[in-house]
Formats: sequence, C-alpha cells, structure tokens
Amino acid sequence: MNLIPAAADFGAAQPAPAAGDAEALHLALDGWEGPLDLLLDLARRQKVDLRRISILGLVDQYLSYIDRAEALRLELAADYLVMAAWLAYLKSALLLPREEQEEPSPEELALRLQLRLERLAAMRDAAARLMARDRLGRDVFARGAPEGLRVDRRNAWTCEWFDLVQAYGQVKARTAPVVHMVRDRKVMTLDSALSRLSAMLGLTLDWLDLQAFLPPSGDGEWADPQLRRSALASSFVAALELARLGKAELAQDETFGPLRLRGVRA
Amino acid sequence: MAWQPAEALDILERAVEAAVFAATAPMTAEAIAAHLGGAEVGGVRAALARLAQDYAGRGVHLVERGGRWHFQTAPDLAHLLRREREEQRRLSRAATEVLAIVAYHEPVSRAEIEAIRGVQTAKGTLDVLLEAGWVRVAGRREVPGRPVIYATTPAFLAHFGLASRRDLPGIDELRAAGLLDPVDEALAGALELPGRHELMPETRIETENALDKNE
Amino acid sequence: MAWQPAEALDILERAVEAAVFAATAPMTAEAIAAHLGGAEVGGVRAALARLAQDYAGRGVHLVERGGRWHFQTAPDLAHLLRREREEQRRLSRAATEVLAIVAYHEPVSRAEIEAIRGVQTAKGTLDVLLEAGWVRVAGRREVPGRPVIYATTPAFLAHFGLASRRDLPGIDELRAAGLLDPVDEALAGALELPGRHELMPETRIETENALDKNE
Repeated sequence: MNLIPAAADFGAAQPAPAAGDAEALHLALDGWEGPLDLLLDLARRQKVDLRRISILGLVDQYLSYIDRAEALRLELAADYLVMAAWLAYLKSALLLPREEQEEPSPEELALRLQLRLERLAAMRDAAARLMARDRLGRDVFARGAPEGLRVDRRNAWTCEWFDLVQAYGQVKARTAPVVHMVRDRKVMTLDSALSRLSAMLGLTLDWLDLQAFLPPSGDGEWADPQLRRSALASSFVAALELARLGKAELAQDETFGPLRLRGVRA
Repeated sequence: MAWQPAEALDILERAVEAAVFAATAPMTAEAIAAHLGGAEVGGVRAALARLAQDYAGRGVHLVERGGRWHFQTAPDLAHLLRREREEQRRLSRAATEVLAIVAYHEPVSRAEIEAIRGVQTAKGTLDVLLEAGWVRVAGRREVPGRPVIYATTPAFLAHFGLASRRDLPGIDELRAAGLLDPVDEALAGALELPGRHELMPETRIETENALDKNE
Repeated sequence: MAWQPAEALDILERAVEAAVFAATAPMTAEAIAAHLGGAEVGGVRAALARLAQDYAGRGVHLVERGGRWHFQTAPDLAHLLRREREEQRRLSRAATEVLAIVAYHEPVSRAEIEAIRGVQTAKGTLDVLLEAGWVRVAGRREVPGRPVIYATTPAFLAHFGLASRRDLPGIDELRAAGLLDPVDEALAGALELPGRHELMPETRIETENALDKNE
C-alpha cells in the first residue's frame, strides 16, 4: 500500500536514472523516454481512443514487456521497475472484490494513469503539429537584409537659473584682479656680493671654497638662514661674473661637489 | 483581393509599409506609431490591416504575430525558397515536447512539465529553448519553493506562424476536453468531488465510460 | 501605375518577389533564376520588371543597381524612418559660464569671452550653446580679424523665464546672494546691470586688451 503515493506521482518525484542505466535502457527499450512513454506507446497499439483503452490490458502488456526485458538480462532502470510493481498492485486491486478496497480506489488510480496518458499524448500530438507548421527561417522567410530603423539621439540641454547666475558670479570672482604684496626681505645684493668677492680674492691666490666667502654665520643678522641662502646665491652669481671677466678661476671636481675659486693676478 | 492602386495609398500607409519593411524585428502598432513621430495608433492599425490585404496573394505577406507585425514570404513558396544551408538544427523530441507543454500550459514550472512528461527534464532541454528565444522565464510561482515558471515569447509565435496563442493547433479542443487541466483537477471532476462540477459533462461521462470498461 | 490584382500574379512573379525579399544581398536575375531551381532567366527578368512597376509609388521599391535587384524603402520616406530621441543633458560647467558671459556682455566675441573667463574656451562649448538654441551668431565685430560675435536668443530668455535680459540679476543682487565672494570691491562696482548700451568702462578695457593680444 505504501507504494501508491510514490507510484501515483512517479513523474517528477522519481530520481532520474543514472546515466549508465539510461544508456542501457535506451538500447533495450527502443528509445522510450521513461515508463510513461512506454505505457503510452503500448496504449496506442490498442488502436482505440485513449479514453477507451483497457487499463488491465495495458498493465498486462507492460508487465510482460518488462518480464521479457528481464529475461534478456537487461539492466532495467529503477523507474521502470517501480512502475511495474505499481501496475502489478493496480492489477490485483482491480481484480479484487470491490468491498475490500481501501482509499484511493483502484478505479481512481487507473483513472489517474489514464488521465496522465491522455495528457502526454495530447502534448505529443501538439508538438508534432507545431513542428509541422510553416516555420520562419525554414518554410517562410523574413526580409534578408532589412535597412533597420534609425533612432537619432538629440540632446535636450538643460541648465538651471541658479547655475547660470552662480557661474557668472564665480567667473567674476575668479578673474578679479589680485594685488600681490611682496614683503621687504633682507637679501645680499649682487653688487655687494661682487665687491665682497673681489676684495677677498685680492687677499690670497689659494683655492677657496665658495662657502668661505660668505659672511660668518655667527655674525648677528647673518645667522638668518634665508639671508645666508641669498648670500650664497649672490656670491655664486658674482663668482661667475668674475670668472667671465677673467678675474677669477672656478673649479668643481665632481658634480654637486664643492665649488672652489681663486683670484687671477692681472 | 486586388492590390490598391499606388495612387490610393496615403502617406501613412506607405510609411507603415516602409517602417515594417525596414525594421530588423517585428513591430507592434504602438512601436510603429511612435517611430513615425507619434502617428495615431488607430490609424496605424487601419493601415496595417489594409496593407495585409494588399499583400495577401503576393509572394510576400504582412502578418501579425503576438501583436507584432512583419513581412515574410508566402508559405506556399516554401518549396522554392527552402535553403539547405539554413537547415535548422533539429530539436530533440524531448525539446519539442517541452516546448509544446510550455506553449499550451504557460506559465508552467519545470515540475509541472515533468509531471506531464513522466520523466525528468534534462538541464539542456530547457536551455535549448531559452537560447532559441522561444521560451522565457516568466517569474516565479508564489507557492512553497517559489519555482521558476516559463512562458513562450513573441519570437516563438513568429517562428511558428501563430498570430497568438489562441492559434496554437487544437488548443480549443484540448481545453474543451480538459486536457490542459492538471490531472488532479480532472480526476476530481471525473470523480464528482465537491466543488468540481464545472468540468465538462461529456468529459466526465467519457472517463466514466472508460472506467466502466476497465472494470 | 496601379498594382496588379493579386490574382494576376503568376507563380514565377511571386517567387521572384519572395526570393529578392528574403535575399541577404542584392541578386542578379541569373542568381534568382538559379535560386528558384533553374527558372528561365528571361522570365525572371520580365517578372522583375513587372514587380518594379508594381512597387513604384509604394512605401517600398524594387530597384536595380548594377544588374542586381533588391527592395528598399522609398527615398521620400527616409525622414520618417529615422526617429529622434531627446536626451536630457545638463550643461557643463564651462558651457554655463560661457552662456552667462554671453548673456551679461552680449554681443561678445570668443576672445572677449576668454578674456573674461580667464581661460581658453573650447570650440565645442560654444557649439553646445548654439545647438541648445540659446546662443546665436550676431554678426562680426568691425575690428581687425572681424571676429564673430555672439548674443542670446529668445529661446534663452524663454528657458530661463526671463522677460528680457534686464531681468538678469545685477551685481548687487549677486553679492547679496554671496555669489561674488571674494570679489574686489572696485571691480564689483564696475559691474552693473546688463542691457545697457555701453559696456562698463573696465569691462571694455579688459576686452580691448584681449583683442590687442589676439592681433
């Protein structure tokens, strides 16, 4: 009895047979797609309206078919055997006296099977009729080279009133003349560097580092690093100028190395 | 039906003709109207109807498929136009069955398809139909598990030359015979369970007859 | 030229019509004949000629180009088969600035715009404003080089809901709205309401300077 619910629903509820089983079945059972397919084929061989088929006759045919397949020692997929067991039960139930029946009645089970066969048959016929229609690309053809419909994009520009006015305000703010005030800064001028270097070169003919020509850093305002940088820059330019005038020689042994200079006797 | 003299064609009719002709896919009357700069849909429909009559009997027909219009060659010329190189990959029997079940029962879940076929549906079977553009996912059914449900597409109707699903071969007869109803519903009707009296009496009688024979 | 009644069409004419329609490229009469299983080329030619007459005046024409036949939409309908779709787009920051400058200073040359903005103005920026229909070419300035000068259009006033350019907010209003921070007081004083006949002296100097530079 516990077979019934499962068997009555054997379609989707059944696990698919393993690939190997399906293959064996395919050969053995001539390409039927499962027990319902086989049953439908057997039913159609009765050559009557599916609504008038003999379920008992169908059951006998199915069982004998499965028996034969087993006799040939073919591996039968589980769902074929489950269906066989269920049909064997159905047959015995249909043959039993009515009073001893439990719910659901064997007539109901038989009807369910018949309804399912009808529905599968209906869809199989429908599929065949569908496939036989004049099909686009096989029997009838659409235009081979349609020009296509063009959709041109047109921009609808938008701008908010506030954005416009704000943009103008910002242009004006951005381009307003700005006065730059340069603060007076202590520097050593080129002139003072020139006279300082000329005077010091007169005192010796030795090579001296450019740094040595700067005012001593401990000396009051010359401690200011900014002023010292200015002194170095001006002294460097002054040294170049003196070299150009032939009053001094410059030497540097390596890139970024110390710059040395000495005076040239006229 | 004779062709209209070209002089009798108004600009809308010519424009509709040209638009459908030039389009790369079937077009609804609304899309045509929108494309023609907001022509009246009613006018476009009338033009389509007149054009369809114009072309009836010619080598090319104007047809409606699922509310979309396109030109296609006349079916009776198939034997002259069939091209070897365009021979389509044959659908497997499983795929054609699944397609028919989706078309006649839509929207339908995979479990419902399998219940009708009595076998599990291989993964690739639905994929082939989805890839062909004939079947689409139409959402989920609001039942436990929320299964995906499938339906056919306008391309399906166009491919099989159906103006609408009402044109599916034999669908009226199948519906009248209750063959599109689920088995449980048909069973309940056949057994005259309460609340199932709306089933066709003929169907009930026939199934009862069938039962009688089986006893 | 009236269409032939469909009944008058022979099978060859219909087949030729369908074959050319379904072809992916224009076909010679010979190719059509071969495609139709060896029809007579002369018959195909005659059918093509009759079909071409059939379609004259319709939305679709059958035309011959270099001995090859194909259908195409009627040339006079080309404008109907192209549709414009509007896309809302915001004006860029640069374009907004240029538009504002044109509005406050019109008529104004590109060099003057650049002098006011303090940056070069891409050609595309003015094109956008011309395309939007907010700025128009208002002639040329009679100075060396005869530069094109630009002004706003009625569409500009309409878009911004202005009765006239006098409705553009003056400098005092801009400052009150905090739109002129941090602007030099002297320059702010120089800016007054637009729509007058003379540009502000300072502005004129700026633009003249700009002109000098360009010469």
